[in-house]
Amino acid sequence: MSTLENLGQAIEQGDRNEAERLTQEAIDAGVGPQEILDALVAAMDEVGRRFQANEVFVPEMLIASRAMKQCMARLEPLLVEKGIRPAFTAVIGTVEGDLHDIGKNLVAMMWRGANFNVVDLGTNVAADKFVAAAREHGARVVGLSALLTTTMPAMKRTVEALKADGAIDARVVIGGAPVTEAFARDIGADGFAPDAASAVQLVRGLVEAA
Amino acid sequence: MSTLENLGQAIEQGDRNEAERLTQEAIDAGVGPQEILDALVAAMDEVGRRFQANEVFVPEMLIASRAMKQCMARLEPLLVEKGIRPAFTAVIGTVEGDLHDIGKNLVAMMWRGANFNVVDLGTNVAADKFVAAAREHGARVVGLSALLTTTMPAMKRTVEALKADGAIDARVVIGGAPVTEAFARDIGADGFAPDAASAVQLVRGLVEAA
Amino acid sequence: MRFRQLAIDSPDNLLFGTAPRPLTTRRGMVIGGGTVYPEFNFTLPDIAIDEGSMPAVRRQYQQIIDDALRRAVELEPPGLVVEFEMLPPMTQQPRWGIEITAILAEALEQAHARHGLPSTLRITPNDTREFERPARMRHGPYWEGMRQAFDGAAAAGGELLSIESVGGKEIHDDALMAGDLPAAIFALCVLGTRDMRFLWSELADIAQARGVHCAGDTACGFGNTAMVLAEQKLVPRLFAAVIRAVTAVRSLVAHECGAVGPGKDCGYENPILKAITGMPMAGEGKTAACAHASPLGNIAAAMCDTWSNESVQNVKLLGGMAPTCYLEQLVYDCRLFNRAMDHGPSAATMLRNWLVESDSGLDPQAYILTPHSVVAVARAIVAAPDHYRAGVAAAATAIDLLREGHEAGCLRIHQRELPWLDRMQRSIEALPESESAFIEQMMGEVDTTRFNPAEYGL
Amino acid sequence: MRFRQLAIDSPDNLLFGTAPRPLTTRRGMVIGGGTVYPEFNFTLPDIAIDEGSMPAVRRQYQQIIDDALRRAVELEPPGLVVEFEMLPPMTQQPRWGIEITAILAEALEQAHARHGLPSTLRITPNDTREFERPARMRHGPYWEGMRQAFDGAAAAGGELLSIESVGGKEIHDDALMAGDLPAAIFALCVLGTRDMRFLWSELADIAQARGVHCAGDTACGFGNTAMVLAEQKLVPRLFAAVIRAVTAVRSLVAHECGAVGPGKDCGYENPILKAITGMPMAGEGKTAACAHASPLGNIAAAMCDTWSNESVQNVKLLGGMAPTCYLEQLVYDCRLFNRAMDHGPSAATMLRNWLVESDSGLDPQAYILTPHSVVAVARAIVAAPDHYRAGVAAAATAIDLLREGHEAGCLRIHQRELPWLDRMQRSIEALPESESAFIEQMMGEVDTTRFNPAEYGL
Ligand code: B12
Ligand code: B12
Ligand code: SF4
Ligand code: SF4
Ligand SMILES: [Zn+2]
Ligand SMILES: [Zn+2]
Ligand SMILES: [Zn+2]
Repeated sequence: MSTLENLGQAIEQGDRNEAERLTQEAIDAGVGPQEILDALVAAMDEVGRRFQANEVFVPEMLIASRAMKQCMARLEPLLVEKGIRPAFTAVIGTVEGDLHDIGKNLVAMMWRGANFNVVDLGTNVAADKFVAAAREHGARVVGLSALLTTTMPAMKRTVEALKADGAIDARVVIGGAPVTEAFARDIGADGFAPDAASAVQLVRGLVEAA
Repeated sequence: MSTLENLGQAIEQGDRNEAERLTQEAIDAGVGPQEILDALVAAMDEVGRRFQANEVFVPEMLIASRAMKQCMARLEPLLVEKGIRPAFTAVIGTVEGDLHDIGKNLVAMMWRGANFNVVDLGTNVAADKFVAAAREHGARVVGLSALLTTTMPAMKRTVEALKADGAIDARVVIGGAPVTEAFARDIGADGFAPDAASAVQLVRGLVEAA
Repeated sequence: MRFRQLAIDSPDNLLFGTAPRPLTTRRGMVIGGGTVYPEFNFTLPDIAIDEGSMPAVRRQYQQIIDDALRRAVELEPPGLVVEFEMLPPMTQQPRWGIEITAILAEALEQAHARHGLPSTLRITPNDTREFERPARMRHGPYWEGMRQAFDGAAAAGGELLSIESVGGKEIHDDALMAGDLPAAIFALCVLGTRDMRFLWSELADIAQARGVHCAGDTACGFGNTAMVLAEQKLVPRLFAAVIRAVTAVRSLVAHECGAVGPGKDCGYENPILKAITGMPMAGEGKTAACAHASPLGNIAAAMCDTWSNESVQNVKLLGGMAPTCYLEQLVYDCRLFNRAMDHGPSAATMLRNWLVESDSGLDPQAYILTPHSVVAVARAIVAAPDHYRAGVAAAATAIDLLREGHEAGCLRIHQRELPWLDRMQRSIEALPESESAFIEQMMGEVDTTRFNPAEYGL
Repeated sequence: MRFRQLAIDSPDNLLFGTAPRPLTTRRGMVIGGGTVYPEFNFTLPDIAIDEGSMPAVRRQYQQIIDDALRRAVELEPPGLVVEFEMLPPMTQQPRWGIEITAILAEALEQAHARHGLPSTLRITPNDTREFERPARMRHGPYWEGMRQAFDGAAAAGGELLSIESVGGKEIHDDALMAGDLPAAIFALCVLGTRDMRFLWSELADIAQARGVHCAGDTACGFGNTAMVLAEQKLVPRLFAAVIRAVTAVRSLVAHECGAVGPGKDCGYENPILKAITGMPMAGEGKTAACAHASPLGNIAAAMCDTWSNESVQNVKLLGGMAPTCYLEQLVYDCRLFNRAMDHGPSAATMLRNWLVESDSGLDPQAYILTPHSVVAVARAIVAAPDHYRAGVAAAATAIDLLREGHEAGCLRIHQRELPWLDRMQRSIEALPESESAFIEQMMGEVDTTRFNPAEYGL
């Protein structure tokens, strides 16, 4: 097995020290940073697949993503050097009045695993904060989470505010237990995903289509 | 007790032969037809009140309304002679695709008891039939009934068709188990009533306000 | 009258999950063989059904069944009956009804293949014949559509054929509003039974040709209409209770023509049919509150073999889509019934008794469904020489039972309703002996513009 | 640790509707006195809550309660518990919550005066303190709003005070995602218990001043979050089961501070509290499927004293508004429990056993709620010297019970989960004896930016 294959396996198993070691080994062997990055993302995709197939639990996914984070710390300087940057930036948060964040955190974790640059605004985020962050970071994607039927209107307000701002060119995707595909259409969002794993596919699809 | 009081009581008890006799007695005694009519309507209002208060069942209400019908047959020629006509005409029917009519029939019965001239189009009535009937009879009120969620859109179409026709000046009221106040507002209907007894009050209110 | 004696002649032997003539389905479920199965029902939310909306309609059904089966696999019921009750346009355009049947059948097939979940699909096309008034009951485009819907849906994976047929209803609706028991008997036991015989003979042919089962009908448009009206305080509960007893005569005809059960969920007369035929029956009660209130929430479970939620729209509740929420409730209800059965018949009978006692003293309609009442009404029916007299006998027996129950202090009757016992009794005591005399009399009383006697073979 | 021995020390005596220390309400309901009461819950459909929408919000609640009480009067439950679980803006603007409390209280009063329907109102303001992060737990505008909401709602007719408090959750959420049992024990039994002591002492003062009862809390944000995550297959069911046992230590503190029950519906740890305190408890299971799926549909009823539907939006189903449909289901469920009780304790115990057996073998979370497990965990808790060690003991006992159950073939555990038994056991065996050492250790491991130790009296 090649170093990159071993690296992928270490990520999948959440063995962060081994993963870090292998990352360094690959760097030292002169493997290009983009190639290493691809291996990491592929491994996280595999973890995501297993997760979606109910083969692993969140705790396992969490340690895989922590392992990836540790590798990325090693890789980052080289990526910067080569001018390789994350494909794009995604801003995410739970809308105003709503404190539920477990689902949102999972989505953020999966997005990071897919190597999107994720800016997490936390919970109870007002529409203007989303707008400001989307502008500031030049976000290509904004993700809104809501778990309360009573905060779904805040979701609508936020989508409207984002769409009304000419300086923002982002796809707005939404999710959370009470949210449906139909609601997403109704409020003018660009997409909806029922769970964190499909949230990755959703965003990849939208950004590629754009 | 006066003849009219007795007449009212006969109606309330659904004693149609006695009611008819008393109607004739009042006519013979020179009581004005409007006055007799008022007594009949007041009695039916009382029946409606008892019905709403769950003091009588539909079968009892039915025989009261049959008794009133029998009296009206006697009274009609005199009313025509004096140029006294029902306050206004109401067209009612169940919308296209829907065959439920028990509720609609009850509403029609109560409206007749309130001395509206009721044109009952039956069930499965297409929008254009409602429009044609409303025009033909110069209806001031059109009542739509729907019991299926799948025929509620037909209700919307019918309201739109009625409102779009400049020759029609009718209040459109709707009802049926799946219909709500909010739905009525949404589709531009003028009123909603949850049951037959309140359908009378609703229409009286709307027509007086007009 | 094909059934001349009772298959279950003691109230003690009337029990949920247990029928002397159980039905085995393709995937090996044995309905009435010692297990109560959940029977899952669902319908569309507000959405028109036409050519343009059909893609959305298909997505709705796909989503309903996928979501529910995902949860069913987790909850592991011993088996699942899924009912697809069509909506009228799907019978009028049979290919729509057939397409959706195929979607559901395919999903059930997958769940069985992948997860071993046994299931069967009941298909219930609509009785659309009443779209024409007076209706043509035995020919014309509506009837043709119904035939095609049954045939095509049976070919597409429907295993149990059912319908909520409405022959006689055009007269029965008025009878209900007028509180007229003889007219109701005419509608149910003269018109209704004749239409049932025609209809279910046709369905038996289709079932045979397609290798599927005729399951059964329901007097929904009659008995449940009466129940809903009673619940809304529009007609007396006593009247609705007597109507319920009479409806059994009409629903029975399906089984006289070859239906093998389970009779349809909303047929609250099903326990009477079970006593007569020994076939398994569906039931619905508290867990069908999504579809209608009833005074029969627990007692309806006492003798059922499948347990249904009748119908719920595909709307989102906090816990998930409403159909899936209701599926979960059904599964837990059935777990309880089946648990008690695991402890043997006397344990199960204790649970049955509590279910019965829960409701029977509070409402005449519930009282008519106690095992004791059920067997009494069933016995009166099988002892009668023809459907007409079976109807009168069922009514008379019901009136007697209600009177006795009230006098014994086992049944509470509202003061305002009490006079109806005598009123109903008088109205049937005055009826003639022979059916032909009865028909002649009723043809002079009911509104004969509403139906075409020839369409009923009269 | 106020409770040093069990009020119910035999599994045989843990039974629905029956508590050694029942609670009598103003209108004479005796909760835990031999009757299971329906506990009715509801919430708004999609609608924002602000000054502009408040008239519509009020109409919604008025409509919900009027419609449900109309049906309740018809169904005649022996009594009705109504829970008003506020939505956060109603606690932040306490006058809104208080206004709606008054609407509900008035409707209950009318139903009692006119129709003799006994009822009591549970009010559940929100724990809004977490709107600030790190939260100020003991002062500041959020805490002030909560105090006012409790006080005002108690004055406006709320008789039972409850809350789903969240102290410690900021750490517990991460612990759940990481499957970290020691961190969960720290969140529940160090932070959580300290916050509970503060909070419930304050509520006890309010209750005393207003002449109402402290009813109880729930570890909803902990145990039910774990359950929902397990149901979504995000964390192992075994882990959620052990968390459930530990949550009892935290929820118990309400009763240490004077709460007299019924503990709140969604506290699935309630049977453990009932065994310890002898106080009546609420429960929710299958008939709360509208709010969330669970593996506890029947077993949750086995020991409850009120039976709840947790929460359902005011949307229209075919049978009527969803809250009223669910009320009907609750009433019928309770009729069954109460019927069995009418036949004496051994009959009731049979029903209890079927409810338990229905679920206990299929899921570790259910297994932890068998009467046998409940008493074992309860005993471990009261034997411990402090909350920290009670938490460890509850976890250790739960792990033992699960292992034994699995080995005895009474409990099915998914292959993929089995390693978690050892993993969890190892993680707690390594823990220090004393609370102070534990605190020191954990402060080095958890994310201490998330909370302010002083706010927990640390
Ligand atoms: C855990 C929980 C809590 C915890 C929150 C902990 C936390 N840190 O988040 C606590 C206890 C604090 C809590 C509080 C409250 N809650 Co809460 N809560 C829940 C519960 C049980 C689970 C939510 C959850 O975490 N699920 C697990 C995650 C993984 O799933 P998820 O959130 O759906 O996310 C997934 C997808 O939806 C999607 N997704 C999510 N976000 C996004 C975003 C994007 C962009 C995309 C693409 C996808 C996506 O991907 C995720 C991963 O697969 C739900 C019940 C339920 N079944 O949902 C109730 C629930 C949401 N809560 C409810 C209520 C009422 C409340 C309270 C108001 C209670 C109260 N009266 O105090 C408060 C409100 C606090 C506030 N202002 O927000 C109700 C909502 C009712 C309503 N009318 O809307 C629910 C539905 C419970 C119920 N059945 O009644 N709650
Ligand atoms: C009786 C009944 C029938 C009878 C109809 C008899 C008849 N002649 O009307 C029969 C058996 C034929 C029938 C057939 C069907 N039905 Co149907 N039926 C009912 C039932 C049980 C009662 C309706 C009723 O008569 N109520 C009594 C009357 C007095 O109440 P009401 O109609 O609500 O009317 C009152 C008020 O609403 C108001 N009102 C009514 N109209 C109007 C109009 C105006 C202007 C105003 C102001 C007020 C007003 O005042 C009335 C008096 O107080 C309901 C269940 C229910 N709870 O509503 C299902 C119900 C409506 N039927 C239903 C279904 C599905 C059907 C069928 C499609 C079944 C099938 N699969 O074949 C067919 C459809 C036929 C068709 N194309 O229409 C579903 C609808 C589901 C959905 N998705 O929408 C329901 C809700 C049953 C259920 N729970 O699933 N049905
Ligand atoms: S009332 Fe219920 S069961 Fe009866 S036809 Fe109508 S839908 Fe079907
Ligand atoms: S999950 Fe249920 S019970 Fe728990 S806080 Fe949330 S709403 Fe309340
Ligand atoms: Zn039906
Ligand atoms: Zn059905
Ligand atoms: Zn709760």
